[in-house]
Amino acid sequence: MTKQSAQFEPFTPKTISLLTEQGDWAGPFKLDLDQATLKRFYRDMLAARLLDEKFTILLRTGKIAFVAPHSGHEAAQIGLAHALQRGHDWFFPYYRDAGAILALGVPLKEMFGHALATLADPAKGRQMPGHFGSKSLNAFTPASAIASHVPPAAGAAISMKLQNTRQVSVCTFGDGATSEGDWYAGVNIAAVQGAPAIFVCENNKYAISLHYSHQTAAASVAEKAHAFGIPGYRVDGLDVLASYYVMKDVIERSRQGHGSALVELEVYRFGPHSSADDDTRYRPKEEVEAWRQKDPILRFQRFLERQSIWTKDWEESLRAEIKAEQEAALQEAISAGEPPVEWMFDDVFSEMPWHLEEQRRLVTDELS
Amino acid sequence: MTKQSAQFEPFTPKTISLLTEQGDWAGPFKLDLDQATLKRFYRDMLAARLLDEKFTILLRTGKIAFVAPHSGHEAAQIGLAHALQRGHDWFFPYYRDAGAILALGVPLKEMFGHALATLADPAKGRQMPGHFGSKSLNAFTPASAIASHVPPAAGAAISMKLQNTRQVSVCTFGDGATSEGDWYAGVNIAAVQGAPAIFVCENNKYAISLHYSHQTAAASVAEKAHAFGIPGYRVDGLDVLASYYVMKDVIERSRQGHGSALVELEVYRFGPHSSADDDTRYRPKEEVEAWRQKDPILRFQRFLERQSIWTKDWEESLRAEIKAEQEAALQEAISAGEPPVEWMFDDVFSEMPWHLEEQRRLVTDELS
Amino acid sequence: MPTMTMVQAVVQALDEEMSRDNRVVVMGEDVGKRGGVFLATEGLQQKYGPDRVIDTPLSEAAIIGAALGMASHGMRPVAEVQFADYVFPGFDQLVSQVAKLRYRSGGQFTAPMVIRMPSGGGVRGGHHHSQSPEAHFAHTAGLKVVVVSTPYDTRGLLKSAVRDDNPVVFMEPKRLYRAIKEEVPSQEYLIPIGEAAIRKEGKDISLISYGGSMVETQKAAEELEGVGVSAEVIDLRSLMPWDKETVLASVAKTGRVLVVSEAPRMASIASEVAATIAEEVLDSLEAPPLRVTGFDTPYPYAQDKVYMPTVTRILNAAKRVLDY
Amino acid sequence: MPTMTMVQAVVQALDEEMSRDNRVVVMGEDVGKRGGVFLATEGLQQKYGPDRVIDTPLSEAAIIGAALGMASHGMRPVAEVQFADYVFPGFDQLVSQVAKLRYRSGGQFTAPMVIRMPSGGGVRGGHHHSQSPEAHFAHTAGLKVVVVSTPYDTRGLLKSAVRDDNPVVFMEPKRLYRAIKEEVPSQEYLIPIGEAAIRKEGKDISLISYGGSMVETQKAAEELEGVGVSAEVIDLRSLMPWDKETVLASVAKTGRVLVVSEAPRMASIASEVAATIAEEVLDSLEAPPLRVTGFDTPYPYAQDKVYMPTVTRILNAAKRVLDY
Ligand SMILES: Cc1ncc(C[n+]2csc(CCOP(=O)(O)OP(=O)(O)O)c2C)c(N)n1
Ligand SMILES: Cc1ncc(C[n+]2csc(CCOP(=O)(O)OP(=O)(O)O)c2C)c(N)n1
Ligand SMILES: [Mg+2]
Ligand SMILES: [Mg+2]
Repeated sequence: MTKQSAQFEPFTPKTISLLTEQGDWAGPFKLDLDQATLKRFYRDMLAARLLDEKFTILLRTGKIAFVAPHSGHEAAQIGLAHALQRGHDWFFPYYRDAGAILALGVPLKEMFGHALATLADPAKGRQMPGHFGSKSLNAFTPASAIASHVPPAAGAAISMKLQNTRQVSVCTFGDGATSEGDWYAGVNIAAVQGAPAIFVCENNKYAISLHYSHQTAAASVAEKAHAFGIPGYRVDGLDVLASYYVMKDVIERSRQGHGSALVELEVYRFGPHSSADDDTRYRPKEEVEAWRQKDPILRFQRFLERQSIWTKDWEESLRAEIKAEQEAALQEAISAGEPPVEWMFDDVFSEMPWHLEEQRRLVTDELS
Repeated sequence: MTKQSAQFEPFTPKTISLLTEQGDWAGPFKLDLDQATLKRFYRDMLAARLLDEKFTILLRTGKIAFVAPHSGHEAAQIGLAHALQRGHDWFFPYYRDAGAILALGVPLKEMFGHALATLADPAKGRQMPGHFGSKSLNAFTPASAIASHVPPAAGAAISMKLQNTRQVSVCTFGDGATSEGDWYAGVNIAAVQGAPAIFVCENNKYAISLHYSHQTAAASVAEKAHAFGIPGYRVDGLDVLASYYVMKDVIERSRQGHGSALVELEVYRFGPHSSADDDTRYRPKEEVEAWRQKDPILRFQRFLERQSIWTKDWEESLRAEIKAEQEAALQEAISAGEPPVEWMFDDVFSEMPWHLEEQRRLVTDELS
Repeated sequence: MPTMTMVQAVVQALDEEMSRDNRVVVMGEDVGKRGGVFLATEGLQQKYGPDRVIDTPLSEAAIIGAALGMASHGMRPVAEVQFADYVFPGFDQLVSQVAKLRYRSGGQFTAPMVIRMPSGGGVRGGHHHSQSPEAHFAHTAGLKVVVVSTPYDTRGLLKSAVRDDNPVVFMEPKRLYRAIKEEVPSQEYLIPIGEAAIRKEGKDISLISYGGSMVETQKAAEELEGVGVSAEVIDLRSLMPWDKETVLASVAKTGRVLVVSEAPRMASIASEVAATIAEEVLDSLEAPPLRVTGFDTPYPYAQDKVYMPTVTRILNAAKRVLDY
Repeated sequence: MPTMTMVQAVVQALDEEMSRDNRVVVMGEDVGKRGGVFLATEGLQQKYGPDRVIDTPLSEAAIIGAALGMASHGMRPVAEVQFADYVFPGFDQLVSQVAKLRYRSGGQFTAPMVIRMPSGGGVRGGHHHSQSPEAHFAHTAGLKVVVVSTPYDTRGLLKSAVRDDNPVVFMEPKRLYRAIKEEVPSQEYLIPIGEAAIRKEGKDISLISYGGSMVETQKAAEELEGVGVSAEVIDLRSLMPWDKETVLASVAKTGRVLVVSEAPRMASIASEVAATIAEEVLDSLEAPPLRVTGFDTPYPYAQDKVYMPTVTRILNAAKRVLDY
C-alpha cells in the first residue's frame, strides 16, 4: 500500500476545492500562507494572463507564428509551480504551460526569445513557440509529441530515487495525453519503481475538438491511478489554493519516499486550442461564456479582496509593472538578434560528424 | 454507467471461483451444463496438455524449433474457447494459446503444419511456431510483438458494432502485455466506443522472468479496468467452469451492446517461458511444485469423478484416442511437404511489384 | 471544369469513395466535428454521420491498430494521422501489425486501409510538424507509399488508395494544401499507384522528385530552361512501388540526374533512387547522380526555409552535374 | 589472452564500465535476475545489485523513455531492447525524445545513453526475431548507430558507446553471439565509433559489409581468393557516422564494389553507401556498385537462411561486377 498525502484523500467522490466561487476559504485546515506569498500567487497569475494576451498581440502583428494560450489554466499552473522547490525539483512541462514556466522563474526575456526564435532563446530557436525549457531551472525542454515526455519524467524520478537526491519530478499534460500509450507506459514504470514522480493532468475537457467524454470512458483522469496502484487526486484547478496545497502535499509525500501519484487539475481553456484553431467549430459559445464566469483570477481576486489584500489601485500598478517588464524583455529579446543559419547543424551530436560538416558547407556556399 | 454481467460482479475483492480445489461445485447458481459438454471440456483440456507434451517431444527430436508451453493455462483457455460462438465471434490469441486454438476447432493437421512450417500450415510457414491463426474460424493470426494485437482487436469490435453483427471480439494476452502502451491504447478506444471487445489476461504471474509484482504496482490486472471505465473481473483460471461461466456472461453482456470488459484469468505456467528459457534462473522449484499441485485438469477430473463422469477407463481411452489423432495429423502435416522457396515473395502485397519479381528471380537463379 | 486545392481534393476523393462504398469510414483525431485540423475531412461527418467519420481518442496506436482491425473485419478505413511526425507512437502498429498481416497469415487476413498524413516542412512547424518520414514506410515491407504534389493527383491517387487491397500510406505535403489551385474533371477518375508522372520533357538533365519539393524542382527546371538547359522533370508520386522504368528511361536519355527530396538524406528514398540508377544505367551516366535533400538534422524552426532543398541549392547541384 | 564470444564480450564491457563509473546502469526486460534472454547481462545483477541492473516492466517505450530521463538527470543508462524487432513500441521515444533532446534544447539537455539490441536473422526467429532495422535509426538525426561483428569489436565499441555523450543504438547480430570465439586483450581497450575496419586488403573488388553478413562476406572473399580474385573486405562497424573515407579509398583503388547487408534493400544503409560511392567516385568505377541485401519482404520463417545474402548470392554479384 502506498502512503497517501497528509491532508488530502485520494479518489474522493468530490473534486477537492478550498476556495468557494465567491472567494471564501472553505478548507478543512487553517490557511498558512503569508501575505507576500498570496500576493505572489496573484501577481504570477496575472502575469501569466497578460503574457497570453501579449503573445496574442505579437501573433496578430505577425511577430510570432504560433501560440497555445493557457488562459483558464493559471490557477493550476501557478499553484503547481509554487509547490515545487525551484531549481531543485524537475519539471516536465507541455506546450500549454507558459504560466507555470513563468512562475517557475524562467526570465521573460528568454520566453520572448523563444517565442521569437532569437538568440535570447536558450534553445537557439530550434523549436516552435510554446516549447520552453530551462536547464538551470530543471525544466525539461518539451517535444510536441503528446505524452512523449511522460516516460522521461518517470526516468528522471527513478534516477532521483536511485541517487537519493530528495528531488521530485513533476510532469504535466492535457486530458488528451492520457490516451497515448506512452503516457500509460511512463506512469506505470514510475509507479512500480516507487519513484518520486507526480503526474499532473491539466484537464480542460478538450483535446483540440475532442470532448473528454470521447477521449475515455473513465469518469475521471484521477481514477486512472487505479491502473498503476498509486493515489489519484481530483482537484479544482480554477482554485489556486487547492492546486497549490494538494500539489505541495503530494510532492512532499513523494519526496519522503512514498512513490508516484496522479493529480487531475480540472480547468477550462478560455481561448482556442492554438492560434491555428477555430474553437467555434466544436464548442458552443455559451459553454465558453459560462466557464469564463468562473475565471480563476477573479476567484482569487475576490478572496484577496476579502482578506483586504487586493485593491483596485494595487491591481492597476501591478498591471502597469508587468506590462512594462514584458515590453522591456520583449525589446531585449528582439535586439538579441537571430541565430546564424549555420547553427542549424550544431547540437545534433556533441561533435559534428563529416556528413553534417558537408551539409553545412552546402548552406554556407549557398548563402555566400 | 456500463451494464455489468448478469451473474458476476466486477471488482470483487475475491477471485471468482466455482469449483473448490477438491472439485466440489461451489457456485452461487445451479450448474446447467450437460454431460456431453462437461466431457468435451475435459477432453479439450487433456488434448491441450497432450499437445504441449507432443510439441515438447518434437522439439527434443529437432523436428520443431520452438514451443511456448501452455500447461497450466488449459482451464482458462478451454473455458474461454467454449464461451465464444465459434466461426461467428472473433478471437485474437497470443502465442501461448495453442489450447484455446485447438478447442476453437482449428484442425490438428493445421497446427502441426504450422509448427513444422509445412504446406499444411494455412499461413504457408511464414512465422515461428506458436502463431496459429485461422481465417475460417476468425482467429486472427498473431504477431510476436506483445500486445500489438490489442488495438486490432478493438478495431474489429468497433467494426462489429458499426455493422451491428452481434459478434464479439475476444483478445487474450499475458500479464506482461498489460504494461505495453499499445495494450492501454487499444483497450481505451474499444471502451470509449462501447465496442463488444473482451480483453482477457492469462495472468500466470510471470513475463519471462519478471514477477507480476515488478510489472505493475496495481494489485490486480482486473482493476486496471477502472482506467477505461469498464468492468473488470478476476477469475480463477485454474477452474474451467469459472473461466467458462464468467466469459460466457461477459461475452453475452458485450453482445447485447453493453460495451467492453476486462477479465483476468489467474493461472500459472508449469513449464518454462519457452523452449529457449531456463526458468530455474528466476523461479524457485518449490513454487512451481506448489502450483502443479493445483493442476487445473486434476481439479476438473475430481469434479467429474464426483459426478460419476470420469473413470480411469475413460481417461485411458481418451488419451489413446487423442494420441492417435495427433499422430495421424502429424503424419499428414509432414507429408504435405515444405513450402516452395519462392513463396517467400508472395503475400507481401496482393500483387507482386517489380522489385519483388526481381528479388524472386535472384533466388530462383541461385537455386537453379 | 471545377478548380480545387489539394485539401479540397482530399475531401472530394473521400466524399466520392464514401458515397460509392459504405464500408469506407474515416477516422482520426479531430476529423469529425472539427473537420480535421487542416479541414481535409470538412463536412464529411455532417454528411455521413459519426459512425462513418469517427473522432478517435488521442492515440495513433489506437487509430492505426483499430483501423487494421476494422479493415480485417471487412471495412475500408481511411485513418488520419494528424501530422506525419505523429505516426511514431503508432509505428509498431504499422510495422508489426499492418505491414505484415497479409504475409504472416499466408494471405488469410488482409488490411485494405489508408493511412493519410500531412507531411513535410515549410510551415514553421519545427521538429514535430515538418518531418518527411517516407523512408521509414518504404523500408517496411508490406506498405504502399504515395506522396502527392498536385490537387489532380491527390484526388485520383487517394481514390486508388482507398480501393487498393493493401495498406497505403498516403502523404500530403501540408505546405501544398492551399498553395495550388488546379482544374480537375467533374467526373471521377483514378490514377494508378506505382506510376510516375513526367511533368516536363527534357533532354539534358533529369530532375527526379516528389511531394513538396516538386515546387522547387519545377522552378529550377524553368530557370534552367532560361539558360538553355532542357531539364526533364519526373514526379515519382508513388514511392512503394516506385516507377523505376520511367526514371531509368529518362536517365538513359539525359545521362545526368538529380534526385530531389526534402527528407533527410541518410538511407532515404533519394539514396535508393540514386543507388538504383548507378546500379542499372551506369554506362549512360555522364556525371554522378547527385542527391539534393533535406539535412540530417532534426527539422529546425528558425531555419525553416533553409532546411528544404531551395531552388538555388538545386541549381547549384545541376551546375555541378552539367559542368562535370 | 583470454578468448571470448560476442555475448561474453557484452557482459565484459558492461562489467568494466559499471565498475569504472557508478552512473552506468543496465536496464531492460529480464536483464537482471534472468541475466538477459541471451545472457548478455549475466551475473551483473548479482554483482551490482537491483538498483544498477534494473528489471523493467514489459514496455520498450518505458525502457527507452525512462533511460532518457535518467540520462538527462545524470546517469549513464544502458538500456536493452530484447530483440531489435521490439524497438518499435518505443520508436516514438527514440525519434521524438531521445534523438532530438540535445538539438531541441539547444544543447541544454543531453542523452548519454546506449540502447543495446540483438538484431538480424538466421536463428529461425521469423518476422519478429530476425529484423535488421538499422536504417530506421540511421535515418533519424541524432542517433549514433553501431553494428558489431566480432567479440573484440563488441567489447571496444560498447565501452566507447557507454562513454559517448550521445545516444548510441548498439546492435548485436544474435546469430554471432556464440558463433565466434576470439582472443581479446586482458587489458581494457576502446574502439572509436565512426571508424571502419579493413578485414582483408585486396585490389580487385571491395566488399563493404557489416554485422551478421560479415560472415558470408568474408567467406565469399576467401572463395574469390581461391579463384585468383583479390577482394578487399571492409567492416563498417559504425553506420552513423559511417566511415566514408575508408570506403571511398578502397573503391577508388579497386574500381569494383559490392555492398552487402541482410537488411531489406529499399532505402537502406546499402543504398546509402552505394549512392555515395556513385556520387563521389563515379570515375573510378569500372562496374556498377551492386547491393546484395535482404529482401523487401517480412522476414520469413520457412526460408530463414535464404532471406539473408548467401555466399552464393554474393559470389554471383561479384561475378557480375568482375565480368562487367
Ligand atoms: C503524438 C501526437 N499526436 C497528435 C498531436 C497533435 N495535437 C497537438 S495538441 C493535441 C490535443 C492535446 O490535447 P490535451 O492533451 O487535452 O491538451 P490541451 O491542448 O487541451 O491542453 C493534439 C491532438 C501531437 N502533438 N502529438
Ligand atoms: C514488444 C515485445 N517486447 C518483448 C518481447 C519479448 N517477449 C516475448 S514473451 C515476453 C513475456 C510476455 O509475458 P506475458 O505477457 O506475461 O505472457 P506469458 O508469456 O507469461 O504468457 C517477452 C518480454 C516481445 N515478444 N514483444
Ligand atoms: Mg485538453
Ligand atoms: Mg505472464
